[in-house]
Amino acid sequence: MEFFFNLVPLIPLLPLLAFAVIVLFTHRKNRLSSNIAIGGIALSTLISWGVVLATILGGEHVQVEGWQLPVPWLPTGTTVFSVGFAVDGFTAAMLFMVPFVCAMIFIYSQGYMNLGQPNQDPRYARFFAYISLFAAGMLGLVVADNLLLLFISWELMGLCSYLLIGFWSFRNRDTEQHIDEAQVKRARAAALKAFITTRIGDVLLFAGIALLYSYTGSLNFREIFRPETLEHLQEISLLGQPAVTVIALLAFGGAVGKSAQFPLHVWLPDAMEGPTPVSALIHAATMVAAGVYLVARTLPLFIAGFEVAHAPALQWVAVIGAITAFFGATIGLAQDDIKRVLAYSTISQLGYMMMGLGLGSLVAGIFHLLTHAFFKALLFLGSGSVIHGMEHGHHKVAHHSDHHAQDDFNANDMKVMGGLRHKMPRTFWPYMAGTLALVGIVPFAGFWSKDEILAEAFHLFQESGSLSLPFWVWLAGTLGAFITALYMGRQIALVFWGEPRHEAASHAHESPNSMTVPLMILAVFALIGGFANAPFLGSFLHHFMGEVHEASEVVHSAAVPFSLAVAGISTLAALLGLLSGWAIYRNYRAGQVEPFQRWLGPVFILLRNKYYVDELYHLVFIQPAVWLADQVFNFDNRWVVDPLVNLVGTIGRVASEITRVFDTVAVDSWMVEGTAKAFNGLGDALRHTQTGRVQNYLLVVSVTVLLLLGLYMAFL
Amino acid sequence: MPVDQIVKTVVFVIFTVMTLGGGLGVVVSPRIFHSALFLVLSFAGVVGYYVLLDAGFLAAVQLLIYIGAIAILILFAIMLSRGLMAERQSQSNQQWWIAALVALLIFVVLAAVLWRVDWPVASQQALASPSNAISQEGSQLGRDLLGPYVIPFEVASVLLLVALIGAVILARETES
Amino acid sequence: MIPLHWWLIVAAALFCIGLYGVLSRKNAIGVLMGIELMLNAVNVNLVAFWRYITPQVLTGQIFAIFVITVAAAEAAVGLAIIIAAYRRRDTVIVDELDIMRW
Amino acid sequence: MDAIVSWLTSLFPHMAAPIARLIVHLVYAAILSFVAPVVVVVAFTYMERKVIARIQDRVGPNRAGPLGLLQGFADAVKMLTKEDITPVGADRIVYNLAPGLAVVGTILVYAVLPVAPGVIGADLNIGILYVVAVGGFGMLAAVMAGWSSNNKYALLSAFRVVAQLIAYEIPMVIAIIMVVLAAGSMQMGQIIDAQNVPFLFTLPVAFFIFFVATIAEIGRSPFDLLEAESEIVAGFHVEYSGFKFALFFIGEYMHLFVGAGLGTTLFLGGWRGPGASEATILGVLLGFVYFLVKTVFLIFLMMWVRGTFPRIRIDHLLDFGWKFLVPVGLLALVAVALVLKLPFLSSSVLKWVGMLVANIVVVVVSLTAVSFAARRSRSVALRGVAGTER
Repeated sequence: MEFFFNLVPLIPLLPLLAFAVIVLFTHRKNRLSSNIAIGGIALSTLISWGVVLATILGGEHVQVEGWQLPVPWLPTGTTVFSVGFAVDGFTAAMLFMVPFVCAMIFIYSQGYMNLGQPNQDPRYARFFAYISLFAAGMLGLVVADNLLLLFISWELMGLCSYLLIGFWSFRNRDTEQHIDEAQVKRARAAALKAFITTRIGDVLLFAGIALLYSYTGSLNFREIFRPETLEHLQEISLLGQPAVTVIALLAFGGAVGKSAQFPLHVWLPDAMEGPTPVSALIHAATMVAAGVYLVARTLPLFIAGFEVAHAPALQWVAVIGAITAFFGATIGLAQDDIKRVLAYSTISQLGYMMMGLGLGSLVAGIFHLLTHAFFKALLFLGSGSVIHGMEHGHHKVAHHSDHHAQDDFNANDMKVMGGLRHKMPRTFWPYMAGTLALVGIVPFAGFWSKDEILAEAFHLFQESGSLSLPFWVWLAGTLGAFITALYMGRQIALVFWGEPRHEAASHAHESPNSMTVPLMILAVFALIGGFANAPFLGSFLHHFMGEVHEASEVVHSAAVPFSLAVAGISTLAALLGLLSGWAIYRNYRAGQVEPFQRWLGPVFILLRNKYYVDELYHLVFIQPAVWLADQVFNFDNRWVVDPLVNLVGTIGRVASEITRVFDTVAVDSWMVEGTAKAFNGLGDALRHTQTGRVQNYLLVVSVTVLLLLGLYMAFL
Repeated sequence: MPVDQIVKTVVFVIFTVMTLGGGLGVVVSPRIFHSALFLVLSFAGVVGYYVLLDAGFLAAVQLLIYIGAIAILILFAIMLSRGLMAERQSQSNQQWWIAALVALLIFVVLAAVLWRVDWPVASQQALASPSNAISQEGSQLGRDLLGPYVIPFEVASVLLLVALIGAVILARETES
Repeated sequence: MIPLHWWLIVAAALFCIGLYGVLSRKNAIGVLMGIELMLNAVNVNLVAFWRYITPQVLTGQIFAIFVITVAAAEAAVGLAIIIAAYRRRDTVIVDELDIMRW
Repeated sequence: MDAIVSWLTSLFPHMAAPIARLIVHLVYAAILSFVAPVVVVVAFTYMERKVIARIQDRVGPNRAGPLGLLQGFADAVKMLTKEDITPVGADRIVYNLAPGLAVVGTILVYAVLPVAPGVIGADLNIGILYVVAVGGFGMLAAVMAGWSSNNKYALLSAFRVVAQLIAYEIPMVIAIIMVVLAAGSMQMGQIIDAQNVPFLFTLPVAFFIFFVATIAEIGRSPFDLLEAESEIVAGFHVEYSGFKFALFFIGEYMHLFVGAGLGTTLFLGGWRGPGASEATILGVLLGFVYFLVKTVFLIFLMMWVRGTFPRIRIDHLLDFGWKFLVPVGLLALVAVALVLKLPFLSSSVLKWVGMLVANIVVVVVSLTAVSFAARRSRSVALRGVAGTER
């Protein structure tokens, strides 16, 4: 079995190869391309499972110490950047899940992108190339033994997410007749949003990596996590904190971006503008898992130098996780779009994972990551199947009667669905399994993993007394669990129960096998996945991966005993939520005001508008940036007829913007106006310095250098 | 002062006259073609410097690249854009006197600073006896460039390629 | 040996001469020549430092080689730009190439 | 040379070794700069005229002296007594500098040319790089002459000089790099030492490229576009006469000699031959004779080429340089480098065979590619003709 370890580099390389082959050679042959992609990921899966098996059989030696293959890469003067591969229990656990879920999604994509159908996507082959690259990025991240390769893979995923979320914004206007302009625009905006938002985190992460490298001279996990190195990092003071804490927080910044934690979560719901398999890929197996993985992998940095309960970096993780978990769940209550609900549920569940890690428990966080990957992929693919069915129904309807063709039908809108459990049984049952798993009903996977996190929080809260941080975390988690159940109840009631509320729903029909079979397979995992770490089966994962950070001497992982009270409370909350959600919405009719809206009133509007976070960002970051850019443009543009007119216009626009958003945020209009005037005047004055003559500029530079040199001389 | 010291000093002075005189010629000569020839003179002076500094390989490279390629290229460009620069018209722009002042001041300040610093010069002994690095200069350079400095080396090669392509595209006649 | 200071001051002088050329020449090619002088001054510095401070390792020379490489690339591209500008606008006088003005 | 130095110091016991060395070198330099040019020019103009005449079924110079041997001196006298002209509007200083530079540039190369065992101006460890580097002066001289003459044809010629010399410098350098690779050194002495088998036989492609490029660098027919009478009158030295023209003339013939001498050193084993050694005077003289014979043979080859081939067009010339010699050279370079790194070619004999095989492969490959391209362009041309007929 040891033999499999030698194949580890192939795990990310095979999908990468598939990407290269498709892009370079076979992009004109659709079926071949998708088969290459699927073949690549399938082989990766086989190798990965071989590795997992080898790790299991290898016993503690492999699971804790790990297997390593360093590859020297870049000689830079005297040092060498090395990239390499490593496998330990933690990696193996990830390797069990990631390629397999990816493979399921790949197979499903073949059906979803309508292979061989008349409405097959025109960039079908390109799509498979991108998702292959995406998978390669995630797999590279998982098997990396150092932060460098991890960061490269990380950025690769960032690029792929951009390409895939914006997949439908690339349209060939010469060959395609029906271009949905609104969709193109939305996709483009979503792609940009995802890229830029995660970029904020990436920059932080990069800063963290650079800091770490400058202090330790190494990016290899094993070397960084040596007790001496960690101690050395604690001793260096940076911004009044131990350097290790600063680095950990910077790394967490990266994770916040990638894993869509509050406040950088805004990109994730929009990311569903991409094709549904992409959403599944992003939400389950790859992108968002990367952030959690990063935090888990660098957990010793978060703890080093402190007690687990009092490590500031770790507390940040826990707090952000708890906020995200609660916050995401509440928004999910008020969404109509089937995928949007799932997107917010992902955010919320990611919050749970961060919570688990923030409590210092590697296993709790990762266990939830693994189970969540299965059931969230299932749910997303299921929702894709539903949408696919709805679109099919819509086509049929539109085909029969022309006057329906032009209505603003939205196949994602849950309000137009209803009663689909009879039309699409093969989608319905797996979907139910996923729902139960997400909600956390015994014995589905989500129950065990969520319970583990909550038990961890509860345990700590009992140790450190009530009203301490773990208490609030636990409370947020439990409340979040209830709300999760509530919105999932609402969703399945709206989608699968009741009467069809649109003709499309009544004509919807089941999706092809390539879509439903992956659903069923994933459903099996959603059902049994939790036993991997179920307490009554001996908490297998704990032994398998719990001790990977043991060598750092700061992370100690002992399984928290199963607490019937915690499990009971959360199960009760889940059942209650699910049933009440289901009961309330079971008989919802088209056109009715939603029950929640009736009861919650303005709160519901707030939730529906996602706490206005997007608007806030728009106001605080984007608008000033755009406005500033406009101003700069005007300064620079001599063809502006009359700067004064422009000024008045700007003032007017800014003023009207202010009044429009006055309810949410008050902005001092005098400030804005004054700034505008100041900028404009300054610009008018400064523009004369732009002579267009390079030598003038250089002269200024030289004079400045001279002055600086003079200063240096004066104070030498 | 031993004989070879005097010789070296004299040679240094000669090369300095070449370098700085050539440089001055470049910047004040009223005819651009003469500027370019002065540039060659200045480069030749720098070649001499390198020989004095025991950097034979660099001297050859300086000769090859600067005189054999860059100066020739500049002459070529001058010939191509001939006729526009009316001969004998002033070659300096309006800000030349400020520029002269600034350059002079910068020189004064730089010279003052450089003079004050006590450079950590290697011991006389190390300087006098040609080290291994000097006698094996060529092969050692090769080894360093393909060893520790291989990345900058490769980057430089890519830079050259890009410059080559860029220059061809830029200077190409646009086909109309 | 000639004192290191001499080399440095000569290099500084060459640099300032080049700087003056860059700042004052009308002809773009003249500006380019000024830049070449400045780069040469830098190289003299590098080689002098190598010879006097670290004669055991060739870092100074290697840097000088890279500077020469960059200078060659810069000359090629610079001259290509000048030729292109000359074709388009019939001038190589820097002051007349000021379309980037306000 | 060291032998002479030690002989001198033994002769004058009070003379310090460095001064003796200085004297010897000065004498050698004087020979190179004053005697060699005259001898070279007189000898090779005579030879050239005879050879070309024979090729063209003529007798050649036969009036001045026995067999016309004094023809060269007669020419020299004629040239030196001509009126020295400086055209109106010429750039005087540059105009007068150029001829001198043309000669100096060539003489500089002589400094590293080993003409006999131990007889070399300076056996620099970067010798061959120095040769390539100094080559720029010749180009500079031609450009200066062309520009300063204030003559349209001269300027055109200067353009051609730059274009042609740059175009052929690159293949030449590539060929030289192959030699350096095979010899493992840039030092002339070591390059000669490495040629137990002359590189002509192990690196024929490199030799071919070097030979062609040298002809082009010197600007001899069929690559004499710099001074093509029918197109640009006489090129960059059209306005020169008398002594200054003589300098260009001398420069050209010295360039011819030095080019052939380099070819001898790099590819024919230099002064090596049976009996040649540094140890005895006789050995040194023998070496010098071998060197001369080989060099004259190469010069004869060049004259042969000149007498046989017509002048080619400027664009063909540049195409030939950039699109044929450079790619073939690069291909051969890579092949040779690979062969030299092959682990199983451990002995030097195996390496020679390997290099030869690599060269042959390169020849075959490039000829195939050329013939393929030629056939294709011909068929395209034919199709074009057919198209116009219809």
